[in-house]
Amino acid sequence: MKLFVQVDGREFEVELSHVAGKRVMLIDGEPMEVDYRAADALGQVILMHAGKSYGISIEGTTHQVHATLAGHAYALHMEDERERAASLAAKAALGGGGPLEAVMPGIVVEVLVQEGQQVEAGQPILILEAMKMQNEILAVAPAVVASVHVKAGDTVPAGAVLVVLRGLES
Amino acid sequence: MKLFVQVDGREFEVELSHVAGKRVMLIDGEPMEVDYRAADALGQVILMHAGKSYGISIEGTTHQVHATLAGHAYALHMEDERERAASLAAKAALGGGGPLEAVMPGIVVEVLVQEGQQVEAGQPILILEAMKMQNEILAVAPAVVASVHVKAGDTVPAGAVLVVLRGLES
Amino acid sequence: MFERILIANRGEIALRVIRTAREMGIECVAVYSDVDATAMHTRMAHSAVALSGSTPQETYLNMDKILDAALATGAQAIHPGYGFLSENAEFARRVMAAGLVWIGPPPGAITTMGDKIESRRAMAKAGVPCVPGLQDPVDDFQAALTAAETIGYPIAIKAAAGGGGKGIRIVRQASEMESAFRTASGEAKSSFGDGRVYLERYLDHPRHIEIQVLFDQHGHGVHLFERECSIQRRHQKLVEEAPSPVIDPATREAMGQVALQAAAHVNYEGAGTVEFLWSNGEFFFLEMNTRLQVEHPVTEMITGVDLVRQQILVAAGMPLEITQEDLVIRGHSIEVRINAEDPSAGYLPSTGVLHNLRMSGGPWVRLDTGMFRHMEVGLTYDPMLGKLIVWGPNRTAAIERMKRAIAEMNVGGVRTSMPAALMVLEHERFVAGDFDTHFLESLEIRPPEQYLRLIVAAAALYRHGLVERSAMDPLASERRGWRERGRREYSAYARRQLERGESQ
Amino acid sequence: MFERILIANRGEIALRVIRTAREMGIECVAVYSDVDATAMHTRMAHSAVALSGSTPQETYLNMDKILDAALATGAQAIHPGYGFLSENAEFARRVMAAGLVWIGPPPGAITTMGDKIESRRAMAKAGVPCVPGLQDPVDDFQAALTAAETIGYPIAIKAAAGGGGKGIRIVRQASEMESAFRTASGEAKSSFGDGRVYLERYLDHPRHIEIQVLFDQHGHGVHLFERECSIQRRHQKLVEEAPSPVIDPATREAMGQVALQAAAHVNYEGAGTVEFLWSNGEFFFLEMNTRLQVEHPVTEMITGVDLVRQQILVAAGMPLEITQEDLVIRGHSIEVRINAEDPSAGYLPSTGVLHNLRMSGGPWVRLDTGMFRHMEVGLTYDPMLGKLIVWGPNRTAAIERMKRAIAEMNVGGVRTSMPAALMVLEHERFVAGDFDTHFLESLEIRPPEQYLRLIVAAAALYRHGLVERSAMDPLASERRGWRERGRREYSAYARRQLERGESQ
Repeated sequence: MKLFVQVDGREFEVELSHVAGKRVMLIDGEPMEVDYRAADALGQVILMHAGKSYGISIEGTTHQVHATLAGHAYALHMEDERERAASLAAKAALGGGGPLEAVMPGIVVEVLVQEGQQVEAGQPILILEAMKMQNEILAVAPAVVASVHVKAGDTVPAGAVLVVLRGLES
Repeated sequence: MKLFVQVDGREFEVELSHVAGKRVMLIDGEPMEVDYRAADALGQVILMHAGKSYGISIEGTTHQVHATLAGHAYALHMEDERERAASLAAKAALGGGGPLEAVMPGIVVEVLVQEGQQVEAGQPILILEAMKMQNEILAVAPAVVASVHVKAGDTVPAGAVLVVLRGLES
Repeated sequence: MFERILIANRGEIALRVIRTAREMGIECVAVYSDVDATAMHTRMAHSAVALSGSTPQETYLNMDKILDAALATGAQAIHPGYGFLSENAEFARRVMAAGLVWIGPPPGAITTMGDKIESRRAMAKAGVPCVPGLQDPVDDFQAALTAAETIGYPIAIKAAAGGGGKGIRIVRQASEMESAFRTASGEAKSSFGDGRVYLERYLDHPRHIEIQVLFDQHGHGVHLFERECSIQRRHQKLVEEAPSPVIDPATREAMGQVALQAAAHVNYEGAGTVEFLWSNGEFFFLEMNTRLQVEHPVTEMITGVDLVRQQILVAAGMPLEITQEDLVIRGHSIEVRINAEDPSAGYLPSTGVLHNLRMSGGPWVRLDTGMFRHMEVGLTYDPMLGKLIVWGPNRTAAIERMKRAIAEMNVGGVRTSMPAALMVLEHERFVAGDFDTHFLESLEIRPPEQYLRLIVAAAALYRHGLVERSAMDPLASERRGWRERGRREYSAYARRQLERGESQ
Repeated sequence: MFERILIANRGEIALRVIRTAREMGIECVAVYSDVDATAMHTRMAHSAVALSGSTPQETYLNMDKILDAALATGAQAIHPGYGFLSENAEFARRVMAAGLVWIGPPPGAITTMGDKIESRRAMAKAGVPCVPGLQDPVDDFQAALTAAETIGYPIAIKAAAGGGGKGIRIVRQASEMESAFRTASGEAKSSFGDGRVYLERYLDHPRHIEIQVLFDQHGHGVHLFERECSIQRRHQKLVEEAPSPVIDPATREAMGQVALQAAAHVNYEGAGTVEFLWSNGEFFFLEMNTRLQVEHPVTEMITGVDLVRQQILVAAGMPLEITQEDLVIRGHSIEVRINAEDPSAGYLPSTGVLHNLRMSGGPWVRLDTGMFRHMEVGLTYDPMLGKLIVWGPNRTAAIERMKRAIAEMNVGGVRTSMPAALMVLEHERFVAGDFDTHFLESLEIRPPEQYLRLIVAAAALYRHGLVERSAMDPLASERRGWRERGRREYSAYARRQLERGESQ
């Protein structure tokens, strides 16, 4: 099964198979020979490729992986064909709107919109204070505010739904 | 149930019980109030007692524990009443002899005794090379060599039975 | 000398103070909030007192609880570290009133220097060069607009009670004034409980250069040369070094003398830092930090002087044993801050549990951190997890050593600022010493493309391993997969918005 | 300068060399045995070549495989580290014959200095003071007995081809000669493939003091002062420091000059160490180690000179940039070796998996180690897992700092030598500088009694936690319990025997 790997704005197609007991990896159709070995169960890995050795640190889940090589950090997203189909379907259903979640824990300083209000792309929706910085959260596209789930002074955890927008494009 | 804890040549009797939901510990009959908290699942512990705080590292099993406090190392052996009874019975059965095991992996350089031979306390039984040092393994008490399980040149893992002695004291 | 001191702080700086105090044979009392019950500073102190609660207000900012802890444990002095109560003159006064020694400058010096407006007034009087600007707070944005005409754009709006870059906004034209004034004042109010702001000229291509000073209680003072702190973002420093590549011996001597003059003017005692803006060979007084700085280790590395030890000796009334003539710069030192933030996504704060730590080591590498495996990184406190510090015989060697040290380090479980620091160190402008305080903000932090295929291969094989391991519980894996993907969608969404918000 | 070098070693020293090479922009080729496939040096190099096999003979001592690896990867030079092939003149010759650069002294110097008998002869000729003794190997114990009459007891029997204390036996009276001769010769044969031994006078209250030298290929040489290495057991050093508390500037200068003279006599190149026995103000040439020493960091810390960098520069043909006048001792440095052994049980070797690591850090603490969590510590290689090094402005400060650094360190999974080092550092005789090479052996390593009840409480609660966790699988826990107890019985048994064996 194909695996789609996104990293730094690019996408790679990976095919991993076993031919005669040997692992074969294709990246974008080209063979990639690597020797991969875990140094511990915690994400310390050594990878050998084309005569070079790389000490890599890697953590994450089957879909979100974070890797560090010689101080450089890579955030990767992975999904296989079946998962990709499902995620495309889900995206289409949202139609440019969807729930607006807190990307980090914080305190709601001010909510600048009301239910039913129409908002422009770039319009501030609310102000969230996190890490002692005040950040304006903006609409990315024209939308209607379907529901508001927080009020000023609320402490919200990461992932909390703040506001639900209904896209005008759908 | 009582716990016997041996450390640095001394033995302590520990009683751990719960009174009204609170843990009560007695060491040699005297109350010992401690606050014990694990910093991780790997053996980093903080212990508070009598207004002092101690960062302790601790590893091991239910019977053998190694603890480090401020650079000092403590090797502890623990057994409860039931286990102690069993171990005393086992010791009595051996009667001063018993199997002689390799305490560390090494190479047998020379075996100095034969089956059936009588040995004195302090007599060399064999020479084991480990860590590039040659060490003579001696008999601790008068005994008869019941069986010899290795020969010169053998590589032995830790715990391997080298020779079995039959005590003359029994 | 003290037998026992209390450290009214947490994290790497609490551990830093404990380390020196231990070496001096002084017992340490730590205080800790609920989340810090198993923190390194709690474990490494001789005693630890719980400050029940989790917010800064309930714990490390709570004067009553801290004073009670000191009195209950028989501590004779309090070291405040940096941040929290370290520049709080009221706390310093209360410490002294309780019969304890305050390991810091006299409250009067804190008050004068802590108020940016008052400090500029005092410094102007002392003959110290200051940046053109108003010395009084402005009441509203209309007043600010009027004042700006006199000072000239660009203008910096700063919190009168602020510090560390918080509450600062830059205004490049009149039309930006209203919104900037509002947010600056709002942040000042929420951060410091004091919404007053003032204006000053914003210098172009400025460098942030600061002088470390040390005064005893007997009027003797020395300076320990400069630190170059221009690599910063939103006025939060990321990479610091000593000495500065642009300061020649004559300028160093001049800045040192001005710093001593500034400190002497307020009867300073202990360790302090006089910050300057340097622009085209001129330098202007910016502010004085009346405490130990985060970046103090680079000064320690080039002078061999343990600044915390000196703070404690001075507080105990000992005369300084160091003379200005004793102090010589040896080699070069660089510090990189390890912040829990994602520099490739607008330095978004990052939280998580540290479960894949790999620490740097080896020759002339120093790691000051309270990190440990299983540590939870939240948002309650400062995102700084630690500092990597290196020494080298010269700047080039120090840069190469820091690159090596960063390559060895991994803080798995959160994103960190280290990739940004690495890009700085690899940049030809940094290597040439040609940068200003805007340099870091101009960098787009992206990993090198040449390793992308390799990393993709590693990630695919990592996933493969996870899938094989979870083969016994395929449903759990599936569920987690979906949840993670869902979270990513919305993270990306909100991140884009946040970035837009910031570019305003 | 080289573009790529191969490091023919493992563990902390391979990593040490990689670190400096990386900082110099040189690519590193690591070689690794089967058990080292995921070792730090394998991970931190730019390329890594498998030396299939696990014994030293199959791997790090295998000249063919190492030369093949260097040629296959395009390495231009080979750094041997210490131990393994570092003092093997044949290997040095083969490296050069293969058209590669040997990062070490000329083979002739290795040969002369590597043979203790030949080296003493050469040094006597060069006018260097030597310990009274025979210069020729003795054939059997009878010949040894006769020779001993002339030299006078106590006598040291040493391996002609030896180093690092291996194969050395002390004979205090004639009756001990036979058994000592046999074991010394046997160990020499098995360790070095050469059973020849020689005799020399054993000095009472001797101190082991060594001088670091550095020579380029153009005849210029400097010494980098002394290291005090008297804290040793069975001639294995445990705590080293620089400078020595007993060496005054005049003696230092004299020893430095003799060391330079010794090295110049054999046309030395690169970094080397001239070891002396010091006794009541006199010093005698002991041997020269024609390689980097384990304890080189203490010299680096007090001089600021990176010795590995100098080795590489010299090997590349560069003239030394350092002059004797440039070199000044700044402060004091101490190193503690972290060996996998149990000092409270006769320094019995200890094996296991490192699963509870806590690393020291903070100001002026350096940790040179290849340790990582999940690392397996076996018996195949040297028991040294790493080294803790500290710097301080003076000896007292350095001692206090090292005590603090040891308190922070934990290597869970094996026993280590650190408690012994801590007892040394806390001992009034060490603090006073009053010790000799027998000091460590005279110490009984026991933990302080005052914490026994506390530790007992911790262990009981730890057991309580384990029992609660394994409540789901009581049988497994029970089985393990019994097995562990059984093992302990026999460990204690064999240990007693081993201790008796050693006291002979």
